[in-house]
Amino acid sequence: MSVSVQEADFDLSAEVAALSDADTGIGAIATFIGKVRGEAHGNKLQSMSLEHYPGMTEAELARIEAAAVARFHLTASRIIHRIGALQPGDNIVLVIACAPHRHNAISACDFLMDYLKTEAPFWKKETGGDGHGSWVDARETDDAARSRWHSGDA
Amino acid sequence: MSVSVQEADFDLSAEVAALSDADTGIGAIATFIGKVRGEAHGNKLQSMSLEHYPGMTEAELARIEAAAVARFHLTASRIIHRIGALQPGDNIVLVIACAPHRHNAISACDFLMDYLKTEAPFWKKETGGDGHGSWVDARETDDAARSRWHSGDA
Amino acid sequence: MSTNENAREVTVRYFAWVREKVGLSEERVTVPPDVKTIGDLARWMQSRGDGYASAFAKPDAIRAAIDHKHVQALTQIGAAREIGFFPPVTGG
Amino acid sequence: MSTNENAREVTVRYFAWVREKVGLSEERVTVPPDVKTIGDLARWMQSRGDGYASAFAKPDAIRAAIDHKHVQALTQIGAAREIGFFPPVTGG
Repeated sequence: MSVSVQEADFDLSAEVAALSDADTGIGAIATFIGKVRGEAHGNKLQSMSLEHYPGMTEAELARIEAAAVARFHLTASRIIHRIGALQPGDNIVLVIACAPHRHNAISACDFLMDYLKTEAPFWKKETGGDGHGSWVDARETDDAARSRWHSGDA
Repeated sequence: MSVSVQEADFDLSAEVAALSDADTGIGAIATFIGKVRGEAHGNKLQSMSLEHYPGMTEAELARIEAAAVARFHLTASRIIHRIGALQPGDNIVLVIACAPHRHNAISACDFLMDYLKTEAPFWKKETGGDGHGSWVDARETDDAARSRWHSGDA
Repeated sequence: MSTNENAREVTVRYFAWVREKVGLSEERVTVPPDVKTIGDLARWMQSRGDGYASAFAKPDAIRAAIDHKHVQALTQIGAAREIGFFPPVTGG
Repeated sequence: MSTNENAREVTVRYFAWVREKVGLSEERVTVPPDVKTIGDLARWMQSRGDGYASAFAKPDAIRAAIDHKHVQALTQIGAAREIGFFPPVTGG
């Protein structure tokens, strides 16, 4: 279990290997990567800036990860979230969940992303093709997605 | 969209990059890796051998992949399944699903694995610590998992 | 050897423990005219020798494909070019 | 300057558009004794100048944390060392 908040990109294969190479109890590894898309709400995106709440972010991510480990009996897990200036196509977030069997690993990825999207203190500001910057609005569908897991579980 | 049946291992980062680097419409990449565990049914595993039905396997995997692409509106996808002799810790299978948004990508991985486990013609033979080989029995829980998606959809 | 006009030659392939018990991975088989379905074929296989009898002892434990597509016991063999017999799959 | 025994000093931090409207990322604030809850504090913030009035115009649009934990409008400020105000989160 570990979480990182960083400007640097991550290497998917290296992160998976670090988590799983030494443990032959792991039969299933699910990963999720979120990337910056080239369009936002039908408008071309020039760049994105990610702000966070230092101190609180790490605490929230660790809390969310611990909830997933307990709920899905994970053997290992990892969350990396990037901050700072990002371009279309750049990676934003990586979650990895390792478990003996597949459904727990895949469900844990789903759960981690739903909680991360609604509880981890990150904020995106998008700069469009016209150079105009605007803060991204939170999506009600993200709250609805989290509530699938029953409120208060993480 | 592509499927491979191969003896060689795969590189997760390279496969993800090949699928997603050129398309900034992709906001979400979900991957699943299945690995050989060091124990099977409480007994130490020495090695595993994977047999398949050449010709049918590729056709089934392509059919399952096409069903996932259509159902979850995937932007890109990939299935790699290894055959031959494998050791504990070795990769067996990789699925990747790319989509604009996360729930489609994650659900597609789940769907692909459930159908692959129940419809792709692969068979595992395990050799235990005592050198005795035995064919793995199909699991009823895999059929039950597939039926979540409603039979006959893929 | 006279050939009944309704007899058909097909390639039959065996996998995993079916292959091991039969002792062959592939053969050309002349299917008798009264063998109409995959279930008929599996039962007829039992009569072809000890290995076949053992492999096809429980037809319900065996799955089949015609020309690379999964089929059921009641599926007609029809104009099949290739029939595969195998245990329930265990990949992934 | 006399200090009421019930007045408390806390660090307040602002993020995203709350930070931009307030014009500060962090400050030490002396909380008046009648400001008991997070909701009270958000409303009191409106009185501290134009930037604050704009940032806190719709308290329901703002989320808060006490000592790095999410809290609700009715949560008591109590012995908080640090309070954060920010929009609903949009990471991932």
